[in-house]
Amino acid sequence: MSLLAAGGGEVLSFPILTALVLVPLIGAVATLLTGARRPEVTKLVAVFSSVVTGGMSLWLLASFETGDAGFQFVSKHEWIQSWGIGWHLGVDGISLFLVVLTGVLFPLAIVGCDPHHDEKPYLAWILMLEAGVMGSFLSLDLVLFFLFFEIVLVPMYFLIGRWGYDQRVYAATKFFLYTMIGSALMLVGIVTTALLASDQLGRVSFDLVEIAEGANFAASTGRWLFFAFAIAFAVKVPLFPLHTWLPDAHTQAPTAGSVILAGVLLKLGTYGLVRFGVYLFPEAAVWSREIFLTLAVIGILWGAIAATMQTDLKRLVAYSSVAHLGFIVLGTFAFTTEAISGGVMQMVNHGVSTGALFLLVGMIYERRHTRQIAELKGLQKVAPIFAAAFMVVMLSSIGVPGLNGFVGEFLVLIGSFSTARWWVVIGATGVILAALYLLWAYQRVFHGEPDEANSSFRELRLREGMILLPFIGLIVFCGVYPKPMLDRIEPSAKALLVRVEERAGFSAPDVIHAGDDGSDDHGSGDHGADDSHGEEG
Amino acid sequence: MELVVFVLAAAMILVGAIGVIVRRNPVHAALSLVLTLFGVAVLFVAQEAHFLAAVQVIVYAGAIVVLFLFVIMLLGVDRTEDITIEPFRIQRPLAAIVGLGVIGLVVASVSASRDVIGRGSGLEIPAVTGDGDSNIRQIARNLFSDHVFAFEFTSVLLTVAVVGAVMLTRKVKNGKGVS
Amino acid sequence: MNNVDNSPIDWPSIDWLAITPMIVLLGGALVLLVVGALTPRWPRSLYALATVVLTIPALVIEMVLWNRVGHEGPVAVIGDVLAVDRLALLAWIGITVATALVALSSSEYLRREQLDGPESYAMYVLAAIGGMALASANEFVVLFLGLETLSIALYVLAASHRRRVESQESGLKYFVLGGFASAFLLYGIALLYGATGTTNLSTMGRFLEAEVFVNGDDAMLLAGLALLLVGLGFKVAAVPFHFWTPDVYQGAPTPATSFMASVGKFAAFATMLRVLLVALPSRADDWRPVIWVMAIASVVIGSILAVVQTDVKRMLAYSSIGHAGFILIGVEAAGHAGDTDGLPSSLLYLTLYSVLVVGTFTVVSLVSRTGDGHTDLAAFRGLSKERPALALGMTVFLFAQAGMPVTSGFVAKFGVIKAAADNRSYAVAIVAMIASVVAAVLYLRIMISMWLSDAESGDDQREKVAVPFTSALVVTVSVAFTLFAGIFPGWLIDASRDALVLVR
Amino acid sequence: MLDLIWLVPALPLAGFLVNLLFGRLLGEPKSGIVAALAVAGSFAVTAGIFFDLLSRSEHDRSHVDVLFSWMPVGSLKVDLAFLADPLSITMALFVTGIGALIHLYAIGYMHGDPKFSKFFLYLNLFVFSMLMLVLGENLLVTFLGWEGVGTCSYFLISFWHTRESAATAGKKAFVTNRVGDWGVMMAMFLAFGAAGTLSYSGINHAAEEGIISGVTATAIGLMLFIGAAGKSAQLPLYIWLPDAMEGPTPVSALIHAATMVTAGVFLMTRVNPVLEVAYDWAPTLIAIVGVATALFAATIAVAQTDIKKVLAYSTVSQLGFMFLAVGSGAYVAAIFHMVTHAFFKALLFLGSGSVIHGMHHEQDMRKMGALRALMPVTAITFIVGWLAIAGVPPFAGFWSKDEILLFAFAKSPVLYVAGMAAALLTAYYMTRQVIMVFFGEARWNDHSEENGAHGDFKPHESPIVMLIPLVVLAGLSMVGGAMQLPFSKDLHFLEKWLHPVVEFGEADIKGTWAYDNKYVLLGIAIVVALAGIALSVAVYAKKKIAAVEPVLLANGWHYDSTISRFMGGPGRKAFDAVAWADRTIVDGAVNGVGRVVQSAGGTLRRGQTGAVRNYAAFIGVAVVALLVWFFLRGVVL
Amino acid sequence: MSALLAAATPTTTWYLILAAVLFGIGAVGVLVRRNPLVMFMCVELMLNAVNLSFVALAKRLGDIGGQTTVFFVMVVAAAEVVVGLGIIVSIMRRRPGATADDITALKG
Repeated sequence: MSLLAAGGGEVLSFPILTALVLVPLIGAVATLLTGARRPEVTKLVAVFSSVVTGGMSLWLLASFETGDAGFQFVSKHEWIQSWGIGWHLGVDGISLFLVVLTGVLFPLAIVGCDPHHDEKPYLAWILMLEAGVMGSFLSLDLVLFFLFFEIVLVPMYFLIGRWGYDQRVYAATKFFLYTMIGSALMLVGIVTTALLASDQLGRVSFDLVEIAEGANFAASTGRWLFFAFAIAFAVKVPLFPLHTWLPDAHTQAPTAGSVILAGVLLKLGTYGLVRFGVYLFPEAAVWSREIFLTLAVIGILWGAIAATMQTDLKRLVAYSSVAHLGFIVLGTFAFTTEAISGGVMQMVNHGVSTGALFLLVGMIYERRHTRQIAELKGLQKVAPIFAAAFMVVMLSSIGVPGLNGFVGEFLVLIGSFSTARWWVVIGATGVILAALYLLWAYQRVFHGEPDEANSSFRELRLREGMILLPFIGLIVFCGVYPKPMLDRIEPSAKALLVRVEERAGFSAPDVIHAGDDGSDDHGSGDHGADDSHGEEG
Repeated sequence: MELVVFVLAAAMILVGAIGVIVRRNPVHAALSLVLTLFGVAVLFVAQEAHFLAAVQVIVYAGAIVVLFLFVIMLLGVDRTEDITIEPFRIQRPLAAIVGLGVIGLVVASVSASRDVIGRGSGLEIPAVTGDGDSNIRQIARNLFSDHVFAFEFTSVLLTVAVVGAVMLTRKVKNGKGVS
Repeated sequence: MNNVDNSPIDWPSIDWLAITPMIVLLGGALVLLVVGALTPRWPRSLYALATVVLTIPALVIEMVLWNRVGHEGPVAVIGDVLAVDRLALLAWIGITVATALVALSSSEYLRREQLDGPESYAMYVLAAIGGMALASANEFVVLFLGLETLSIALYVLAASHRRRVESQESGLKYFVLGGFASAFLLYGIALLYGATGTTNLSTMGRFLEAEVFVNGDDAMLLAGLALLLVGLGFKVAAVPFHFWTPDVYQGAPTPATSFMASVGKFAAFATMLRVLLVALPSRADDWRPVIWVMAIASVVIGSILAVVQTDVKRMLAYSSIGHAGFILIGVEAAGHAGDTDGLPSSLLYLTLYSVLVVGTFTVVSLVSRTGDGHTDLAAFRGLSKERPALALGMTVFLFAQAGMPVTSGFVAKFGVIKAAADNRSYAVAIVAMIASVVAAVLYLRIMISMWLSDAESGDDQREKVAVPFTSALVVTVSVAFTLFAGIFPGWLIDASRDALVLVR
Repeated sequence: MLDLIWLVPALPLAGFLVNLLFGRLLGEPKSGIVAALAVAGSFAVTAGIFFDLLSRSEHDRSHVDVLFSWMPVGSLKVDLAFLADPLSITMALFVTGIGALIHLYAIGYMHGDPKFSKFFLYLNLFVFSMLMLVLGENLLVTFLGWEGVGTCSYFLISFWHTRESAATAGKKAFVTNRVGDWGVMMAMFLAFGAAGTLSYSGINHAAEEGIISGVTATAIGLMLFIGAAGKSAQLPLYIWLPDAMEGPTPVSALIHAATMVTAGVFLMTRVNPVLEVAYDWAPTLIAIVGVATALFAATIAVAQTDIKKVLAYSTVSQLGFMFLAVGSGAYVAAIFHMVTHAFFKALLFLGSGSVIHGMHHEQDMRKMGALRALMPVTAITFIVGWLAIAGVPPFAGFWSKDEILLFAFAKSPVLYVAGMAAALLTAYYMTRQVIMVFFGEARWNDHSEENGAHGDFKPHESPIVMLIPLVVLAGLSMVGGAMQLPFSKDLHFLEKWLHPVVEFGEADIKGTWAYDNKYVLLGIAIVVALAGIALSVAVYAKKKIAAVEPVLLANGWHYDSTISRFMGGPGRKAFDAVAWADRTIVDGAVNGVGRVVQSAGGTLRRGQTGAVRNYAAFIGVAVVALLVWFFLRGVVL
Repeated sequence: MSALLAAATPTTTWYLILAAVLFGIGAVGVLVRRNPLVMFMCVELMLNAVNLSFVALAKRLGDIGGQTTVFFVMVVAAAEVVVGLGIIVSIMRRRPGATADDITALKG
């Protein structure tokens, strides 16, 4: 199956996925090589390479074959042959939109945020970050993934540490070490996985697809391996109680850093859980689902409550991320097509809306040089358009229907309800809290009569508006018409689920279909599962 | 006879060794060392290592200890050391553990294995005769057959020693020290 | 029976090609000494250049030998005392390259510190010869001689900055403890000799393979093994024999430190592997747990102690203990029956680490400025502003030491972890990885100093960091290798895997 | 005509977009006119659809218009689709109709406001959302509108956002509504789990077929009721509605009286088959909550002094009546009362708005009085509204309230008595309001200074744009009862019209004592209404009896303040505790690990004394340890 | 008596035990003495103990290799002494009378 996909990919003469990784990397080098005399050239080079990457990702989106659950545009080459490590890239419905999000978010972050000093290395780091994130989302080789997953830390470390705010070094170090400790375990997990799989594969291979197709781990082994992976991802997500690096990192990071961190970096964790946790170890994932569901729900509530009490606007948004990511984990471990698709969708939605939120908070900081909620007041009166933009993004974050945040959240919840009822019952109260903390913050910042310091708050400028426009466009579009996205996500999510059902014997309670289509119901029967397995890449 | 020799030599060795570690004056320690070295030489003879016995006396007692004494005198560090005082409280207990431990365990190991010593000898060299030449010859043969590389390699070692001595003791040029 | 007196001495056949690298180096060292003594002073970098030139033929011949081993298989030469196999040759190549790099990097150091020219270079070369003998010794006598040659040279190098008391202190400490440990090692050899009747590694290995010990007969053998491990553990700076390392690394002149960390470690580990795998594989069940404990203790204690330091050289010393622990994990893995990952992974680690560490210490030596005293974290403050390229190079080294992907450090760690996992030593692997995260703190601290710290008053009055060509070359080469080997490690992995076939 | 149903929400949406893009450009009053025209157009289309449906046979009065597939994932197939049936069109009619009138009114009311166009932007968005709510073919589209109206309500309550109280009230409304939304979401999940679909037809069909079990149906019903309680301001979630009066009065009229707050009743009616399948105690509970709310809010209204607060509590009370109807299975009566209530409550709010407008934004009734002469049109229309709500025949409120009480009696006399008590109080406090505002002596002169009016303060009648809606609504309030008269089966127009929607859930009360004696009940109702009015006149006009306005009631039984105190006290403390735990325990553990490593390093480094002899000793000890190990391996093991 | 003496002929084990004791004393010496020169002498004691073991074992094994090894050990000892004394001389020149305990600038 993967071979078929690979064959399909080879028809394309242009290795688009490899280019997606390499173009930003080349851009980073090119940025560094530009002369110091012409800062605008430096910026131009950076913007150009990120825009090219973004364009390629959109082209990828356009030529993605809807309905195909397998990996597309596969690029597979030998790399470190002696260890069975290969350069294996591919994209499916689960990773597609994250790739596109990455491609779109970076140019916006580059154009939309100003580092204030040392622009050249700043841009180079951001582009390197883009290459790393792209690589992480595209890798289909465990080591290759690890490589990108880990290397992402370096640019982020420097972005926070050099261009961040007063506590930046502490935050950057915490971020780096915390994530690294997770990945340390994952590396052991990766190696062990490949070695144990080699007994069944006949050779050591770190190829994700090969291992997933060819190896079946004993239950106890699989669980250990799963946890080795899951802890790394849980830190990255971040799942309660491993989340405390996030507020610090977010708060101290420069605006672009926060945008990217929230927008795509956190998704590495949730994406990893889906792609490497559930896909490789379905049995273990099912076995441990209650732990993850519980932690996810605790995270939803905990993050929301903690967010309510924050005095720093950026910290508040950071905690809201903890809550939102909880929904994604909830969906992932509910193991229904709706929930997983919703989770994937929510990854993108959260990236868009929280990214935009950080952008806006960054703009507030640019103007007022404070993020303290207490020092802001009445901004809506002096900057109504700014407030309106903030409002739209905030409503998306709250999960108001018609905006993108709702679609993912709703699909997660409704999908999870059949398999994780009580978690959903409790987790759904998070939507109440989301309204509480965001509206309260909005009230304190935007409502009221502006005091002297805030009355000179500058209205949204054209350039800023142009940056925000795509975000708001996406927020509205994905909320009103999410079908194109769902159509592409669903087959892959379903294939993953079939795999879970087949390997772990897990099946969601059958939904009773009153009248309308019951044909989609693949049930728990082995035959149906086998058939649909054929679509899987 | 052998017993007497052994006991006497052992006594020399141990007395000398203990002398080295308890004599407060380094000169005395060095002289105690000579005693030990001679005792070892005697035992070498008892074990029919005549050549080594000679080398032991010449190199160790004759050269090394002299060098020691020379340095002591050169540096004028022949002050006595108050070994009744130990600045580190745990040092002596640790030393006792180390000394007794090493001695006890090695002795125990050696005793436990006493019957199998020699079992591994693949070579049936005839018992060393009383002929003094023979030992030297055997060593020479051994030296220039099996150990010819090692023998030649000692040149490197000695070069290192020489160059090292030169590097270490040459006068400091350009005066000022930096610390 | 007539005495054997008159029969001609049974000279062993001499495989001249096999010892040509040593001869070339020795000859070169002597020429350097003589020329240095007899001719007027050369421009100083010429000595370094000469040393590098000297290593080239040695390197070429080592390559030729590498090929020969590929065709003809590994052999023990000159009366079976010198093993010519790929383990030895890889070590030789590593040692030779590291020597060339250290020589290059010390050029600037010696000029700045106004220390002598030719002797130091000769000393590096002689020590390298000792290291080479050590790495390929198939005979305990040669092993001991090689070890002592290397060690004595290192004592001298450590103490060679005559105007720094720290240097002398480190020399003295190294010397006293080194002598102490050598005595244990030698005693171990003696006991092994007693238990097996031979000092030849291959013979010993064969003997032990065939021999069956009953109820405590092997006590002497094991006592010898214990004492041997003390000596080897000391040399590789593994916990609990590591105490000298931080003091010596910190006090010694920085190029000497980098020499110790690269050549010293490489040779010592090569010999450790050889002794354990050629002479004592049949006792693997006995020594493996010890190596296991040493490995874990080294990674943990090395990392933990590293993070509380403020002196960069000292940090790196502790981190080198941690790295030794990682290599020991490979050694431990190699002790499992039928293992094919342990030895290659250790060797790979050593190869990558020795280049890495030379690069790191070269930067440190540049930053330490005149007097070699500025090695605390503060000395690195603002390096990114003053010398961005140098800071970038150091960053690469530090990330590599932390094991970040795309650098050789990741490949090294990956290999070792893989070896451990292959033998189901998951606990070791996990502990080691977590310790490496702890160790990352120290690399981060250095990076914080370089990149993220604000300048403090007085910083602008400091001496500027000079980057002469030779040092820049070393850093560039090391960075290039670190990155290249990090991205395309295949050839090195294959090479280290070839080393599996040892002379037995 | 039915195919044009998409136009109904599309027109307000277009109005919204026009105002969004060009609102400031259009300025006052053009943007208001655009908005009003959009809604009026929508009303026209709705009316067309109404007549179209009316012309069809009873079981053909349902039309689904699918715009596009909204969220198709797995077995979840949700379309963005509209359902045109008697219920939705009834709702749409008065939403657009009253909406258009209120838009018109607002053009006058919002005159001079700097954010004039923005107000209409929100208002249009609200109408759009409300139409999505009522026209939704499935629960999710309804939920889209449901949340949309909540959001718009938030915008509009905090329209004057520089006022802290307005901002707080808006937030409070949103969050409280969200509590209810949780229930709606749960109901959706349950329904999807049980019926595999979210479409009303699917769910209702499943309920009718018995696919949804009793327990599930109960759960769905109660969860929806939680949502309805939130949106329709029932106990215990009513607290936001009185505060919502911070918004401009047209908003109060449109959202917080006529349309949005009735969404809960609408939703319950929509899924009446589910409630029918549910355990019996579920509707009973709804009825009890409804009547309790009606009574509870009525008692509070008795002691309010703010002209809009009275109306707000009265709204809560009237909504309670509607839920009483729902709980009693009187869906037609619920809708009937909803419609009549929309007429007279919108009228009352607009009237009060007119008073406030005329009083220069004074809302305290104690500072009014004798306004009937100065504001004749307002006074007359207000009085019509008063009579309607007080239950005086033949005004609209009388008929609808009576129908509810009839069904309540059929269910349980207790409910009837409680409802009657609430009706009595309604008549009482509404009379009180009318007297305080329009009769008695003028008290506004005493307070002219503090009203910020300069110099000569004189209440004035409102402009014509504001009066037209008043007159229209007054007319409707008078004759609205005609759509469902109790006298003959033939006069049950509404019932017949709604029959296909409610036929499964509607209670059958034929044969009960109440049904047989409905004229007796009618009489009682008239007596009670008149008694309430008479009592109030005696107290406030004739001053024969001292007014009883206990502080307890004025403060709303301290319910709201207790909740506020709880949220600000223990609630906030609990939240703080979590934030504290996050900082010190969760994050503290992380930093603690760092500190442990540091201190371990600090301890260990003390071993590195620098004294070479120590080092040798440590190495020696290690040697001994090694020897022991190997000795044990050799000899013992 | 002579029979008794003959029975008590020192065996290789005696030598090995003696060597072990000597080695132990040397080790203890390194630990307890503060004068670097004396410490160094103690190392020499340890080396002599090893030499003694080698010679005794060589005799027992009938292998001359043990004796040859001792020869090399002596060479090493000589070289070590040269360098060691060199280091001590250079350090003592700077800091006359310093003991091993005084030289603790590097620590921690």
